[in-house]
Amino acid sequence: MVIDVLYFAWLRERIGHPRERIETEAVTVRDLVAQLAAMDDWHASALSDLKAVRVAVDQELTDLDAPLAGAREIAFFPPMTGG
Amino acid sequence: MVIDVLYFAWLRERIGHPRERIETEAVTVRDLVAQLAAMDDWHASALSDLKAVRVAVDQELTDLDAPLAGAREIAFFPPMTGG
Amino acid sequence: MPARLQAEAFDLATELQGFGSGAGAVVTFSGLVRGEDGRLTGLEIEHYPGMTEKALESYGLEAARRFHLSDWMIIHRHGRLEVGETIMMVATAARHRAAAFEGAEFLMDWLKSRAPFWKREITADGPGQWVEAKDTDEDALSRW
Amino acid sequence: MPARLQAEAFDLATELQGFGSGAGAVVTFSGLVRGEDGRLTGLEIEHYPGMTEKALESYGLEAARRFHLSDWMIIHRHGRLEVGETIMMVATAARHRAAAFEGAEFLMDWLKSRAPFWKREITADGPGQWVEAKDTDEDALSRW
Repeated sequence: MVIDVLYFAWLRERIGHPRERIETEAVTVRDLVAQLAAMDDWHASALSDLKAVRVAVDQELTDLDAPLAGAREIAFFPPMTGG
Repeated sequence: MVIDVLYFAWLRERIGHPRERIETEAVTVRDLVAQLAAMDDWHASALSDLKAVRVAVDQELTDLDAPLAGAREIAFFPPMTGG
Repeated sequence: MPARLQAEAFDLATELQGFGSGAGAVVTFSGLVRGEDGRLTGLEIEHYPGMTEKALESYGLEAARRFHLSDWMIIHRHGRLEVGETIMMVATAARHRAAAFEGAEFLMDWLKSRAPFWKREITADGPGQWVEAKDTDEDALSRW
Repeated sequence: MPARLQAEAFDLATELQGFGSGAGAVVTFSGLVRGEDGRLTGLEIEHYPGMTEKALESYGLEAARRFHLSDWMIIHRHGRLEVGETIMMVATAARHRAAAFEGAEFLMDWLKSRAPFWKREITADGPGQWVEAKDTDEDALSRW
Protein backbone atom coordinates (compact mmCIF):
# COMPACT_ATOMS: atom_id res chain seq x y z
CA MET A 1 0.00 0.00 0.00
CA VAL A 2 1.00 3.64 -0.37
CA ILE A 3 0.92 6.00 2.63
CA ASP A 4 1.94 9.57 3.34
CA VAL A 5 4.51 9.87 6.13
CA LEU A 6 4.81 13.26 7.87
CA TYR A 7 7.51 14.59 10.20
CA PHE A 8 7.43 17.54 12.58
CA ALA A 9 9.85 19.66 14.62
CA TRP A 10 13.34 18.15 15.01
CA LEU A 11 12.31 14.89 13.32
CA ARG A 12 11.47 16.91 10.22
CA GLU A 13 14.81 18.70 10.42
CA ARG A 14 16.88 15.54 10.83
CA ILE A 15 15.13 13.75 8.00
CA GLY A 16 15.34 16.84 5.82
CA HIS A 17 11.78 17.05 4.53
CA PRO A 18 8.30 17.37 6.04
CA ARG A 19 6.56 14.57 4.16
CA GLU A 20 7.15 11.68 1.81
CA ARG A 21 5.06 9.03 0.08
CA ILE A 22 6.08 5.49 1.00
CA GLU A 23 5.21 2.12 -0.56
CA THR A 24 5.01 -0.35 2.30
CA GLU A 25 3.83 -3.80 3.39
CA ALA A 26 4.19 -2.87 7.09
CA VAL A 27 1.52 -4.34 9.36
CA THR A 28 2.16 -2.08 12.38
CA VAL A 29 3.70 1.33 12.96
CA ARG A 30 6.75 -0.45 14.37
CA ASP A 31 7.24 -2.32 11.09
CA LEU A 32 7.06 0.97 9.21
CA VAL A 33 9.65 2.54 11.54
CA ALA A 34 12.02 -0.33 10.79
CA GLN A 35 11.54 0.14 7.05
CA LEU A 36 12.09 3.93 7.28
CA ALA A 37 15.16 3.62 9.54
CA ALA A 38 16.75 1.30 6.95
CA MET A 39 16.36 3.86 4.15
CA ASP A 40 19.31 6.12 5.04
CA ASP A 41 21.33 7.63 7.88
CA TRP A 42 19.00 10.60 8.28
CA HIS A 43 15.96 8.43 8.87
CA ALA A 44 17.99 6.10 11.07
CA SER A 45 19.17 9.01 13.22
CA ALA A 46 15.74 10.62 13.54
CA LEU A 47 14.11 7.33 14.52
CA SER A 48 16.91 5.92 16.67
CA ASP A 49 15.41 6.77 20.07
CA LEU A 50 11.79 5.67 19.96
CA LYS A 51 11.13 6.87 23.51
CA ALA A 52 11.45 10.40 22.11
CA VAL A 53 9.09 9.75 19.19
CA ARG A 54 5.30 10.09 19.17
CA VAL A 55 3.08 8.81 16.38
CA ALA A 56 -0.31 9.62 14.92
CA VAL A 57 -2.20 7.41 12.47
CA ASP A 58 -4.69 9.36 10.39
CA GLN A 59 -4.34 12.27 12.81
CA GLU A 60 -5.10 10.26 15.93
CA LEU A 61 -2.41 9.74 18.56
CA THR A 62 -1.50 6.08 18.92
CA ASP A 63 1.48 3.83 19.67
CA LEU A 64 4.05 1.75 17.85
CA ASP A 65 1.94 -1.37 17.94
CA ALA A 66 -1.01 0.22 16.15
CA PRO A 67 -2.02 -1.57 12.93
CA LEU A 68 -1.60 0.27 9.64
CA ALA A 69 -4.40 -1.43 7.71
CA GLY A 70 -6.40 1.19 5.87
CA ALA A 71 -4.25 4.10 7.11
CA ARG A 72 -3.46 6.94 4.71
CA GLU A 73 -1.33 9.31 6.79
CA ILE A 74 1.26 8.47 9.47
CA ALA A 75 3.01 11.25 11.38
CA PHE A 76 6.12 11.07 13.57
CA PHE A 77 7.10 13.87 15.95
CA PRO A 78 8.70 14.65 19.32
CA PRO A 79 6.69 14.95 22.55
CA MET A 80 4.35 17.91 22.19
CA THR A 81 4.97 21.27 23.84
CA GLY A 82 1.85 23.35 23.24
CA GLY A 83 -0.09 25.59 25.58
CA MET B 1 -14.49 49.01 79.49
CA VAL B 2 -16.50 50.40 76.60
CA ILE B 3 -16.54 48.63 73.24
CA ASP B 4 -18.31 49.02 69.93
CA VAL B 5 -20.34 45.98 68.95
CA LEU B 6 -21.22 45.59 65.24
CA TYR B 7 -23.75 43.29 63.58
CA PHE B 8 -24.03 42.29 59.94
CA ALA B 9 -26.54 40.60 57.62
CA TRP B 10 -29.38 38.77 59.40
CA LEU B 11 -27.83 39.35 62.83
CA ARG B 12 -28.10 43.07 62.17
CA GLU B 13 -31.71 42.68 61.09
CA ARG B 14 -32.77 40.60 64.10
CA ILE B 15 -31.11 42.92 66.57
CA GLY B 16 -32.51 45.95 64.77
CA HIS B 17 -29.42 48.14 64.50
CA PRO B 18 -25.95 47.83 62.96
CA ARG B 19 -23.87 48.93 65.93
CA GLU B 20 -24.08 49.79 69.62
CA ARG B 21 -21.70 50.91 72.32
CA ILE B 22 -21.56 48.51 75.28
CA GLU B 23 -20.13 48.90 78.78
CA THR B 24 -18.78 45.50 79.75
CA GLU B 25 -16.54 43.60 82.15
CA ALA B 26 -16.49 40.53 79.85
CA VAL B 27 -13.17 38.67 79.74
CA THR B 28 -13.85 36.65 76.59
CA VAL B 29 -16.11 36.97 73.55
CA ARG B 30 -18.29 34.25 75.08
CA ASP B 31 -18.83 36.36 78.22
CA LEU B 32 -19.86 39.29 76.04
CA VAL B 33 -22.32 37.12 74.11
CA ALA B 34 -23.94 36.10 77.41
CA GLN B 35 -24.26 39.74 78.45
CA LEU B 36 -25.74 40.77 75.08
CA ALA B 37 -28.17 37.83 74.96
CA ALA B 38 -29.50 38.86 78.38
CA MET B 39 -30.31 42.40 77.18
CA ASP B 40 -33.57 41.66 75.34
CA ASP B 41 -35.39 39.14 73.16
CA TRP B 42 -33.92 40.51 69.93
CA HIS B 43 -30.34 39.99 71.09
CA ALA B 44 -31.28 36.62 72.60
CA SER B 45 -32.79 35.48 69.32
CA ALA B 46 -29.92 36.69 67.14
CA LEU B 47 -27.32 35.03 69.38
CA SER B 48 -29.22 31.85 70.22
CA ASP B 49 -27.45 29.53 67.77
CA LEU B 50 -23.76 30.20 68.17
CA LYS B 51 -22.84 27.65 65.50
CA ALA B 52 -24.33 30.11 63.01
CA VAL B 53 -22.41 33.09 64.38
CA ARG B 54 -18.91 34.23 63.42
CA VAL B 55 -16.94 36.83 65.35
CA ALA B 56 -14.19 39.34 64.65
CA VAL B 57 -12.24 41.22 67.31
CA ASP B 58 -10.74 44.45 66.01
CA GLN B 59 -11.42 43.27 62.46
CA GLU B 60 -9.62 39.94 62.80
CA LEU B 61 -11.61 36.68 62.65
CA THR B 62 -11.41 34.78 65.90
CA ASP B 63 -13.52 32.49 68.09
CA LEU B 64 -15.73 32.69 71.16
CA ASP B 65 -12.89 32.01 73.57
CA ALA B 66 -10.83 34.96 72.37
CA PRO B 67 -9.94 37.46 75.15
CA LEU B 68 -11.40 40.95 74.96
CA ALA B 69 -8.61 42.78 76.79
CA GLY B 70 -7.73 45.94 74.87
CA ALA B 71 -10.33 45.30 72.15
CA ARG B 72 -12.25 48.27 70.75
CA GLU B 73 -14.54 46.73 68.12
CA ILE B 74 -16.31 43.35 68.22
CA ALA B 75 -18.38 42.21 65.24
CA PHE B 76 -20.92 39.36 65.05
CA PHE B 77 -22.16 38.02 61.73
CA PRO B 78 -23.31 34.87 59.91
CA PRO B 79 -20.92 32.64 57.93
CA MET B 80 -19.57 34.66 55.03
CA THR B 81 -20.77 34.26 51.46
CA GLY B 82 -18.47 36.36 49.30
CA GLY B 83 -16.85 35.60 45.96
CA MET C 1 -3.60 48.62 45.05
CA PRO C 2 -3.97 45.05 43.86
CA ALA C 3 -6.94 44.51 46.25
CA ARG C 4 -9.93 46.76 45.63
CA LEU C 5 -13.46 47.05 46.98
CA GLN C 6 -16.01 49.10 45.07
CA ALA C 7 -19.70 49.56 44.35
CA GLU C 8 -19.14 50.42 40.67
CA ALA C 9 -18.94 47.91 37.84
CA PHE C 10 -15.49 47.20 36.38
CA ASP C 11 -14.20 45.98 33.06
CA LEU C 12 -12.06 42.84 33.03
CA ALA C 13 -10.11 43.91 29.95
CA THR C 14 -9.28 47.34 31.34
CA GLU C 15 -8.18 45.87 34.64
CA LEU C 16 -5.94 43.30 32.95
CA GLN C 17 -4.00 45.82 30.88
CA GLY C 18 -0.34 45.34 31.72
CA PHE C 19 -1.19 42.67 34.28
CA GLY C 20 1.34 39.87 34.68
CA SER C 21 3.91 41.40 32.37
CA GLY C 22 6.87 39.01 32.13
CA ALA C 23 4.91 36.01 33.44
CA GLY C 24 4.28 32.82 31.46
CA ALA C 25 0.82 32.09 32.84
CA VAL C 26 -2.14 34.28 33.78
CA VAL C 27 -5.35 32.91 35.34
CA THR C 28 -8.51 34.92 35.94
CA PHE C 29 -11.65 34.00 37.81
CA SER C 30 -14.87 36.01 37.51
CA GLY C 31 -17.96 35.47 39.61
CA LEU C 32 -21.29 36.48 38.02
CA VAL C 33 -24.80 36.96 39.40
CA ARG C 34 -26.96 33.99 38.34
CA GLY C 35 -30.65 34.44 37.70
CA GLU C 36 -31.58 31.00 39.06
CA ASP C 37 -34.02 30.39 36.22
CA GLY C 38 -35.68 33.77 36.55
CA ARG C 39 -36.27 33.52 40.29
CA LEU C 40 -33.85 36.40 41.03
CA THR C 41 -33.45 39.88 39.63
CA GLY C 42 -30.16 40.47 41.41
CA LEU C 43 -28.14 40.35 44.61
CA GLU C 44 -27.41 42.80 47.40
CA ILE C 45 -23.91 42.41 48.84
CA GLU C 46 -23.25 43.67 52.36
CA HIS C 47 -19.72 43.91 53.72
CA TYR C 48 -17.75 45.04 56.78
CA PRO C 49 -16.03 48.31 55.86
CA GLY C 50 -12.46 48.38 57.10
CA MET C 51 -12.16 44.66 57.74
CA THR C 52 -12.98 43.75 54.14
CA GLU C 53 -10.12 45.74 52.65
CA LYS C 54 -7.68 44.28 55.16
CA ALA C 55 -8.88 40.72 54.51
CA LEU C 56 -8.60 41.04 50.72
CA GLU C 57 -5.11 42.42 50.92
CA SER C 58 -3.90 39.87 53.45
CA TYR C 59 -5.22 36.90 51.42
CA GLY C 60 -3.65 38.36 48.28
CA LEU C 61 -0.26 38.76 49.93
CA GLU C 62 -0.50 35.26 51.38
CA ALA C 63 -1.31 33.79 47.94
CA ALA C 64 1.59 35.68 46.36
CA ARG C 65 3.96 34.35 49.00
CA ARG C 66 2.78 30.74 48.92
CA PHE C 67 2.61 30.36 45.14
CA HIS C 68 5.40 32.75 44.12
CA LEU C 69 2.99 34.87 42.09
CA SER C 70 4.65 37.61 40.07
CA ASP C 71 1.39 39.58 40.11
CA TRP C 72 -2.08 39.32 41.64
CA MET C 73 -5.29 41.33 41.72
CA ILE C 74 -8.61 41.14 43.56
CA ILE C 75 -11.62 43.31 42.81
CA HIS C 76 -14.85 42.73 44.76
CA ARG C 77 -18.03 44.74 44.46
CA HIS C 78 -20.63 45.51 47.12
CA GLY C 79 -24.16 46.91 47.03
CA ARG C 80 -26.87 46.11 44.50
CA LEU C 81 -26.01 43.99 41.44
CA GLU C 82 -28.24 42.84 38.59
CA VAL C 83 -28.35 39.32 37.15
CA GLY C 84 -25.43 38.80 34.75
CA GLU C 85 -23.22 41.42 36.37
CA THR C 86 -19.70 40.55 37.51
CA ILE C 87 -19.51 40.37 41.31
CA MET C 88 -15.78 40.01 41.65
CA MET C 89 -12.61 38.85 39.97
CA VAL C 90 -9.21 37.55 40.93
CA ALA C 91 -6.21 37.37 38.62
CA THR C 92 -2.89 35.64 39.23
CA ALA C 93 0.34 35.62 37.23
CA ALA C 94 3.22 33.19 37.62
CA ARG C 95 6.04 31.60 35.69
CA HIS C 96 4.13 28.35 35.15
CA ARG C 97 0.49 27.37 35.00
CA ALA C 98 0.25 25.23 38.15
CA ALA C 99 1.13 28.16 40.43
CA ALA C 100 -1.21 30.56 38.63
CA PHE C 101 -4.12 28.10 38.91
CA GLU C 102 -3.39 27.22 42.54
CA GLY C 103 -3.02 30.87 43.53
CA ALA C 104 -6.40 31.73 41.98
CA GLU C 105 -8.15 28.76 43.60
CA PHE C 106 -6.59 29.51 46.98
CA LEU C 107 -7.79 33.11 46.75
CA MET C 108 -11.29 32.06 45.76
CA ASP C 109 -11.58 29.51 48.58
CA TRP C 110 -10.50 32.14 51.11
CA LEU C 111 -12.67 34.90 49.71
CA LYS C 112 -15.76 32.68 49.67
CA SER C 113 -15.60 31.75 53.36
CA ARG C 114 -13.32 34.22 55.10
CA ALA C 115 -13.82 37.66 53.56
CA PRO C 116 -16.64 39.56 55.31
CA PHE C 117 -19.26 39.66 52.56
CA TRP C 118 -22.89 38.54 52.81
CA LYS C 119 -25.15 38.07 49.81
CA ARG C 120 -28.89 38.56 49.85
CA GLU C 121 -31.21 37.54 47.04
CA ILE C 122 -33.31 40.19 45.31
CA THR C 123 -36.53 39.07 43.63
CA ALA C 124 -39.25 40.97 41.78
CA ASP C 125 -40.88 41.44 45.23
CA GLY C 126 -37.79 43.11 46.69
CA PRO C 127 -35.10 41.90 49.11
CA GLY C 128 -35.44 38.19 49.88
CA GLN C 129 -33.39 35.55 51.68
CA TRP C 130 -29.78 35.79 52.75
CA VAL C 131 -27.66 33.32 50.80
CA GLU C 132 -26.60 30.47 53.08
CA ALA C 133 -22.96 29.47 53.34
CA LYS C 134 -22.25 26.05 51.86
CA ASP C 135 -20.44 23.31 53.74
CA THR C 136 -18.53 22.58 50.54
CA ASP C 137 -17.07 26.09 50.64
CA GLU C 138 -15.92 25.58 54.22
CA ASP C 139 -14.50 22.18 53.30
CA ALA C 140 -12.62 23.68 50.35
CA LEU C 141 -10.39 25.58 52.76
CA SER C 142 -9.04 22.42 54.32
CA ARG C 143 -6.96 21.58 51.26
CA TRP C 144 -4.61 24.56 51.69
CA MET D 1 -16.23 27.67 16.64
CA PRO D 2 -15.13 27.51 20.27
CA ALA D 3 -11.76 25.97 19.22
CA ARG D 4 -9.64 28.13 16.97
CA LEU D 5 -6.13 27.98 15.55
CA GLN D 6 -4.61 31.12 14.06
CA ALA D 7 -1.35 32.92 13.33
CA GLU D 8 -2.77 36.35 14.22
CA ALA D 9 -2.78 37.92 17.67
CA PHE D 10 -6.12 38.02 19.49
CA ASP D 11 -7.59 40.19 22.20
CA LEU D 12 -8.79 38.50 25.39
CA ALA D 13 -11.47 41.11 26.05
CA THR D 14 -12.92 40.91 22.55
CA GLU D 15 -12.98 37.13 22.68
CA LEU D 16 -14.72 37.10 26.06
CA GLN D 17 -17.60 39.35 25.00
CA GLY D 18 -20.79 37.44 25.71
CA PHE D 19 -18.82 34.42 26.89
CA GLY D 20 -20.43 32.36 29.66
CA SER D 21 -23.66 34.29 29.72
CA GLY D 22 -25.88 32.85 32.46
CA ALA D 23 -23.00 31.10 34.24
CA GLY D 24 -21.90 31.88 37.80
CA ALA D 25 -18.17 31.29 37.27
CA VAL D 26 -15.79 32.05 34.41
CA VAL D 27 -12.12 31.00 34.43
CA THR D 28 -9.55 32.04 31.84
CA PHE D 29 -5.98 30.89 31.33
CA SER D 30 -3.53 32.75 29.10
CA GLY D 31 -0.08 31.50 28.16
CA LEU D 32 2.51 34.18 27.36
CA VAL D 33 5.96 34.07 25.75
CA ARG D 34 8.61 34.49 28.48
CA GLY D 35 11.87 36.22 27.70
CA GLU D 36 13.89 33.99 30.05
CA ASP D 37 15.87 36.95 31.38
CA GLY D 38 16.60 38.36 27.95
CA ARG D 39 17.89 35.09 26.48
CA LEU D 40 14.97 34.83 24.03
CA THR D 41 13.42 37.26 21.58
CA GLY D 42 10.46 35.01 20.86
CA LEU D 43 9.13 31.58 19.98
CA GLU D 44 8.27 29.80 16.75
CA ILE D 45 5.33 27.44 17.10
CA GLU D 46 4.98 24.58 14.62
CA HIS D 47 1.81 22.51 14.46
CA TYR D 48 0.18 19.69 12.53
CA PRO D 49 -2.48 21.24 10.28
CA GLY D 50 -5.63 19.18 10.30
CA MET D 51 -4.85 17.18 13.40
CA THR D 52 -4.45 20.28 15.59
CA GLU D 53 -7.96 21.57 14.92
CA LYS D 54 -9.45 18.13 15.58
CA ALA D 55 -7.47 17.74 18.83
CA LEU D 56 -8.49 21.16 20.18
CA GLU D 57 -12.13 20.54 19.46
CA SER D 58 -12.16 17.04 20.88
CA TYR D 59 -10.47 18.10 24.16
CA GLY D 60 -12.90 21.02 24.44
CA LEU D 61 -15.93 18.79 23.97
CA GLU D 62 -14.53 16.28 26.46
CA ALA D 63 -13.98 19.03 29.06
CA ALA D 64 -17.52 20.36 28.53
CA ARG D 65 -18.95 16.88 29.02
CA ARG D 66 -16.88 15.94 32.08
CA PHE D 67 -17.27 19.21 33.96
CA HIS D 68 -20.72 20.28 32.75
CA LEU D 69 -19.36 23.48 31.29
CA SER D 70 -22.01 25.85 29.98
CA ASP D 71 -19.44 27.41 27.63
CA TRP D 72 -15.81 26.88 26.62
CA MET D 73 -13.28 28.40 24.24
CA ILE D 74 -9.76 27.56 23.07
CA ILE D 75 -7.61 29.83 20.93
CA HIS D 76 -4.06 28.75 20.07
CA ARG D 77 -1.63 30.61 17.85
CA HIS D 78 1.10 29.22 15.61
CA GLY D 79 4.06 30.75 13.79
CA ARG D 80 6.37 33.44 15.11
CA LEU D 81 5.60 35.16 18.43
CA GLU D 82 7.50 37.86 20.27
CA VAL D 83 8.29 37.89 24.00
CA GLY D 84 5.23 39.06 25.96
CA GLU D 85 2.73 38.00 23.31
CA THR D 86 -0.16 35.71 24.22
CA ILE D 87 0.38 32.21 22.82
CA MET D 88 -3.01 30.77 23.66
CA MET D 89 -5.99 30.99 25.92
CA VAL D 90 -8.71 28.76 27.28
CA ALA D 91 -11.90 29.95 28.92
CA THR D 92 -14.49 27.89 30.78
CA ALA D 93 -17.89 28.81 32.19
CA ALA D 94 -19.91 26.81 34.70
CA ARG D 95 -22.49 27.18 37.42
CA HIS D 96 -19.92 26.98 40.21
CA ARG D 97 -16.22 27.72 40.52
CA ALA D 98 -14.89 24.19 41.05
CA ALA D 99 -16.11 23.00 37.64
CA ALA D 100 -14.84 26.11 35.85
CA PHE D 101 -11.37 25.72 37.43
CA GLU D 102 -11.21 21.97 36.81
CA GLY D 103 -12.35 22.35 33.21
CA ALA D 104 -9.65 24.93 32.50
CA GLU D 105 -6.92 22.87 34.17
CA PHE D 106 -8.00 19.72 32.35
CA LEU D 107 -7.86 21.56 29.04
CA MET D 108 -4.43 23.00 29.77
CA ASP D 109 -3.00 19.63 30.82
CA TRP D 110 -4.27 18.05 27.60
CA LEU D 111 -3.19 20.89 25.34
CA LYS D 112 0.32 20.93 26.81
CA SER D 113 1.06 17.28 26.14
CA ARG D 114 -1.45 16.02 23.61
CA ALA D 115 -2.15 18.78 21.10
CA PRO D 116 0.34 18.67 18.19
CA PHE D 117 2.31 21.86 18.80
CA TRP D 118 6.07 22.21 19.07
CA LYS D 119 7.83 25.31 20.36
CA ARG D 120 11.24 26.46 19.26
CA GLU D 121 13.22 29.21 20.94
CA ILE D 122 14.21 32.28 18.95
CA THR D 123 17.26 34.23 20.11
CA ALA D 124 19.02 37.28 18.72
CA ASP D 125 21.04 34.82 16.56
CA GLY D 126 17.90 33.32 15.00
CA PRO D 127 16.10 30.00 15.53
CA GLY D 128 17.54 28.05 18.46
CA GLN D 129 16.62 24.93 20.41
CA TRP D 130 13.33 23.09 20.37
CA VAL D 131 11.64 23.36 23.76
CA GLU D 132 11.78 19.99 25.53
CA ALA D 133 8.63 18.41 26.91
CA LYS D 134 8.59 18.27 30.70
CA ASP D 135 7.94 15.08 32.66
CA THR D 136 5.76 17.16 34.97
CA ASP D 137 3.46 17.99 32.04
CA GLU D 138 3.13 14.31 31.19
CA ASP D 139 2.52 13.49 34.86
CA ALA D 140 -0.18 16.17 35.09
CA LEU D 141 -2.36 14.12 32.76
CA SER D 142 -2.53 11.20 35.13
CA ARG D 143 -4.80 13.05 37.55
CA TRP D 144 -7.76 13.14 35.13
